[in-house]
Amino acid sequence: MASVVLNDVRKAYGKHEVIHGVDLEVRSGEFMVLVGPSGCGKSTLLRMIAGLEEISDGLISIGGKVVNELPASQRNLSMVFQSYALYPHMSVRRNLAFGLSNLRMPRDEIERRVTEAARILQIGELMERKPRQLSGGQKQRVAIGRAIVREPQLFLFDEPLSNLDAELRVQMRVELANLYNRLGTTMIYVTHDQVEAMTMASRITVLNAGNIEQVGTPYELYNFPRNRFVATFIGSPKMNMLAASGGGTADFGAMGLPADVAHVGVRPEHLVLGSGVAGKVTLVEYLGSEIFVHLTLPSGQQLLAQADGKAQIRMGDAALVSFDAKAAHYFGADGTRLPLYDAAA
Amino acid sequence: MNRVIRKNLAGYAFLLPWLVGFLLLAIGPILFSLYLSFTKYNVINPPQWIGLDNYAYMFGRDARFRKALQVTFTFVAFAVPAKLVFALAVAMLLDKGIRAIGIYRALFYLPSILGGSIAVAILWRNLFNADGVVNTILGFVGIDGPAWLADPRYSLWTLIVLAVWQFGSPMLIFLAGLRAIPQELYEAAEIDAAGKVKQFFAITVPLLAPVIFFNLVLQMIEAFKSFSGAFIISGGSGAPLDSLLFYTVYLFNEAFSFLRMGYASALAWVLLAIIAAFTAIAFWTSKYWVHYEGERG
Amino acid sequence: MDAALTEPLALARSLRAAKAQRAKRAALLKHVFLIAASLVMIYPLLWMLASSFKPNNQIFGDPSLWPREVTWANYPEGWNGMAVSFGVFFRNSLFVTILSVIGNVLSCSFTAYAFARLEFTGKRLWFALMMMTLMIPYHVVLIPQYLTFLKLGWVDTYLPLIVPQFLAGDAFFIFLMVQFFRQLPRELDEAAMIDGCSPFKIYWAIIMPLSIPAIATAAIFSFIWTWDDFLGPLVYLNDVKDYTVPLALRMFNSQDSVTQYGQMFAMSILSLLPIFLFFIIFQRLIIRGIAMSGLK
Amino acid sequence: MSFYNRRRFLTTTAGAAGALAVAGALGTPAFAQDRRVRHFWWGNPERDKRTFAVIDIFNGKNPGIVVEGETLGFADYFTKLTTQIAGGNMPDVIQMGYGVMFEYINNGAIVPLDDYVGKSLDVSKIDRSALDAGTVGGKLYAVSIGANSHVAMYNTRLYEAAGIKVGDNFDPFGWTYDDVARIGKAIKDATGVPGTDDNTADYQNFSDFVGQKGAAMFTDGQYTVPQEVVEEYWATWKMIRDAGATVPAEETAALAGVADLAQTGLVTGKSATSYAWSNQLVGAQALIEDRLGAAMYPNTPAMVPGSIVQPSQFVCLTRDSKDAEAATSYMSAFVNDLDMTKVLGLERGIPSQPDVRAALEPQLTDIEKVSVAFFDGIQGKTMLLPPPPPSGANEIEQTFERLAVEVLTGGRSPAEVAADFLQQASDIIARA
Repeated sequence: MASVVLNDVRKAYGKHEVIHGVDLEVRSGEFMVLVGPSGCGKSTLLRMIAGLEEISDGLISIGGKVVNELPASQRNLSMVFQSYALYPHMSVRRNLAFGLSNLRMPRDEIERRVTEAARILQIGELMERKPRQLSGGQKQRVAIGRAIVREPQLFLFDEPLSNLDAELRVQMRVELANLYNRLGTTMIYVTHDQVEAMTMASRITVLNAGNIEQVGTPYELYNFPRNRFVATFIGSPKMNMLAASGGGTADFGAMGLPADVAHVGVRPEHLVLGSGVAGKVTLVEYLGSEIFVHLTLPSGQQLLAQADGKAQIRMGDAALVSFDAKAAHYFGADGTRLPLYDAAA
Repeated sequence: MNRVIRKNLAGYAFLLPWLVGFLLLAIGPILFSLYLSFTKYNVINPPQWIGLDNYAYMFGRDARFRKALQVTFTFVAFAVPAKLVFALAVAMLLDKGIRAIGIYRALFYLPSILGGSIAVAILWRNLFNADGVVNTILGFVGIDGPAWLADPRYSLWTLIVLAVWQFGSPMLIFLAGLRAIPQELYEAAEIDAAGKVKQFFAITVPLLAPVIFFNLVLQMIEAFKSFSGAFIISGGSGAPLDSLLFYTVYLFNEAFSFLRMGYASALAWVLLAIIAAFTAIAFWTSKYWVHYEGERG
Repeated sequence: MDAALTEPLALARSLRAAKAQRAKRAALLKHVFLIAASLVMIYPLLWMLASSFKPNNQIFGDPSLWPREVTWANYPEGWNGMAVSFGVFFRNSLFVTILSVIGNVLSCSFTAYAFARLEFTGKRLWFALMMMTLMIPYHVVLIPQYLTFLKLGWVDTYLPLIVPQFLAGDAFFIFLMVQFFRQLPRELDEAAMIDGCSPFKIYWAIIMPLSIPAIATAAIFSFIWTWDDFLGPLVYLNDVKDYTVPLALRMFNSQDSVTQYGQMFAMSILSLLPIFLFFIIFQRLIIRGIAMSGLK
Repeated sequence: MSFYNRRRFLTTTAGAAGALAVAGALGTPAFAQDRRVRHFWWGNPERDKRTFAVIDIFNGKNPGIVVEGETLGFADYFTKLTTQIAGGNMPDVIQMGYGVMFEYINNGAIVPLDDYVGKSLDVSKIDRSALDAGTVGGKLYAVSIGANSHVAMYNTRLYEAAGIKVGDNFDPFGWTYDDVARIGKAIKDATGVPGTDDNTADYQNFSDFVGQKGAAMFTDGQYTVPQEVVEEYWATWKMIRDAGATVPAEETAALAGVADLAQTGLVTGKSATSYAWSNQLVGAQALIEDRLGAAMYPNTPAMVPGSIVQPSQFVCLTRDSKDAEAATSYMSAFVNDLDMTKVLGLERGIPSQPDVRAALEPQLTDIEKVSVAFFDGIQGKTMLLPPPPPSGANEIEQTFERLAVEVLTGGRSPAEVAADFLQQASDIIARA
């Protein structure tokens, strides 16, 4: 178990900088998820921690030791790749044992660890197969198995579930979470899927265009997004964003807000139907326990509201909508959060 | 140790065998031939510096040089694409599960094993004589074929056919490349209702692009340097009427028959420049159509 | 069964039968085509084979493929026809060829790994220079190269034929393997790096086993080209006892005296056997290959 | 030599040249006990066997001298020799052909023998004409190892089938171009096989024709064949072609410049007569079943001699020889020693030493007898050997063969081609 500390880490390809001085601390034993839109630099950051990518500037320490100059193999970490990167010419057993034999570990110790990993991941009967004879989920398990046999101080995951179908993804998510609970090793996990991020992370780092937007627990990120980017990125469906000026918004009128509020964000579950401003229902998505109601206000502003699954609302209906100002989020002109009602919440 | 230094160290460690060979055995002779290209050198006596005279003669007065260029360019322009298309088609045919496939593969490779041996030259002459096997077959369909190798109008084309006939090497490389394409991709395409043609252009060509590129570049280089076939079949002279005067045949004669090693060296460097230009163009355009699985875009 | 259903069912069945028939016919057609094509391909070999069983004075006058009178004499006479037995030439050729194949495959894959997978200063320049060695017409470097080996005192030994093969002397193979190596997913190298592999271990334990088709291809070419090469042995070997098979074969051809074509063809046929065997064995490696599925 | 114990793989000391180079570098004498001579020739399995046997005889008779034989096919011989010249390690004794040899002499690659004549080298019994052929500028450079002349080889079965009989309607030593047309036509009519190859692109026949017309190929280093002679030569062969005596022009064109005996019309059965050098008779006979006859090249009715007798091959001493005395003593034995020449036989042509010829007489094969009879027949019917050709002669020959194809295919008029040829010939001389 080790902490990971990034100090002003930068990455540039030629003159083109893609990571702009990232400072980040991953605590020992923490499950840190790096999340962000594609191309935000999250994979690059992970690969720099792994030692697969050069660092243009800054420091990376693992377990209190600067590893800038250490090759990947000496950083005592494991990595699970998006494509699994299983060695196609080796059996599952060899795939698991390969890294250990490189460490010149005694044979019986290798055997013990491989058997243990196979037991944990329930791949015992696959041991003599080649990767091409495995299903997607099985490959995924082997890839994870290869990571855990080394008993590293740090696990790195690069979108490990993105190649699985929806059902399997949910299942593996649970298994990964269980694995984390059992091992308690520090994990850094890259994904673009915010459900994965929310469900698994101890803390989440939101990256955007090579900068960290916010680091926090899923709770903090959801309830106190530091800026508009995080607010809209975290949460599904997305937060509604209303332009504000002069203490109120165009659609909902004066709200007595401070003058520096430029945007008001309301999560769909905080919109209340039945009173307030009139809008037109343009689409209704029925999910069983709840429904999503797409509304268009007279100004043309689009809104998405969540309502109880039993609510009888149809496309084309007129609907009234309102929200509790205390449940809303407020952002200044530069996009940063204005802590208007945070204390109350 | 600094990571950059370590990287260079690893890179050069792996490069070392080649580098030693290149610096010790290859570059010296190459540069020496460049020097010779500015000399008059009959091999028997020491080279005499004559500046650009060789090049001036080549571009100014040497009609056979121009003829050799014309013959060689024609050969490259037709033999290379034809050979590649043929090799790829046969490789794809032999890639699929047909009975006795191994035997066919071996048989199709045989002509390439024969190479430019004397036997091939003799046979090729017999095949394409005025009363040879080819004309006998053409006779069945009512075509009165000419003496293919004897007639300067047809001799080069006959040699192009010979070159295409020896398509074994690119075929083998294509085969190796085809084996690296995952079968599931075709299955997936099948499900997506992509026809064979579509599959070829959507899967085979893009995934085979690095191999196609390799074969294209190498076959082009080889074609520019093509020697044995024309040399043996024309009895070393490029006959009839210089229609088989391949560039390297001309070069060889200048060097070894007429002992003009200096001039031959100049010829070699002009050819080198031509090949290098075409290769550079190929590499430059490859950026747009060759993508490597192992490399991030 | 419902009458309304029987008809479409029968139709479907007959369609399926017709389809099977068509597939059968297509396969047959394919074989007919392949056999015809094979005949065209191997006609020269058949001719050579037939000629090796003809008396010398019937080879050129009689164009038929079937020998009028069959003689085996060309084989023993050819084998012992030279000042040195052909067995010696075969042994020399095998010696040079096997060492060359080993040298080529090892050194060229080594170099190719550097070009395909490692980053180092000057890589593009070296690559361009390597390609240049492919482009220069070899006749013109023959003499300068000879002078180099003469200075090293290697003329009249096998060293000029073998040492360059261990120094990645044939850029063809380097470029070939570069192209194949570049196709392998980088994540395999990275996984191996994390698994504690040095660059050499990655080359040896990951890249090489995964490139068996490419390596088999290179081995086949290397074998054939070295076996067939006569220019190198011609220039560097002086003693007939050291000659290789192609050099010996060319010695049959005499412009001002008797050329024993029957013997030459007989020995040519024999000289093809090692190549053919090597090809048969190694082509299986190309075909079997390694399924890359699950990586892409 | 075992497979694992490659004598020459890791050590360079066995190679004479390598050894000398190393020894020279170290400043220590190597192999002081043996004087080494390298002899290099082009050959074929038969010649190689005989020559190696001769070397063994010599080595047995001359303790202290070790001759080493090196051999290649003709096609590769000069390529290798060229690299060796450049490397300064030519073998001591090399085989040379008439023509190319003069380039080597002119440039000093071959050295004069006069210093050794009467000492290590005995030429006292060698034919005067053969010695003259190896003499340039008054110095002897080369010793002939076999005389040669142009020969028309004909298929006796086909000739007889057409009723052509020597002494009756065919004089092998005095036939004219008109005879060629007449006989060729008769054979074609009788057997379906054209009577003769078409020599339009054959430079050897052309050179005879030049002599027959009283002209000279070279005068004072210039190419001096008159244009009329070129045109007349082509007209003569057109006459024969038009008479229906030759193989089709297009097939002739296919073979222009091809020196391979196996491809001549006589061997492939496509004609009854092919034109070659007399020392090729044995080789040609080995490739066909029918018996061969030998005739001179045809002449004009004036019967001015145009053929020459010239050595087919010489042995020469190279400038790289380290022990010229040992080398010349070997050369001397090669042409004089009856034990050795008996083994060599007529394989390289008719020997130029009368004692040797006499000793060989009893052991001749049929075709060798034909060849000896041919040589008897041409006595007095050949012209004197012209002075050695200048550099570039070789290239002129190729140019002729190349351009003559246009005459055959009718691409340009013979007059145009002739003018072009003469222009190119003088260009070649100017550039050489």
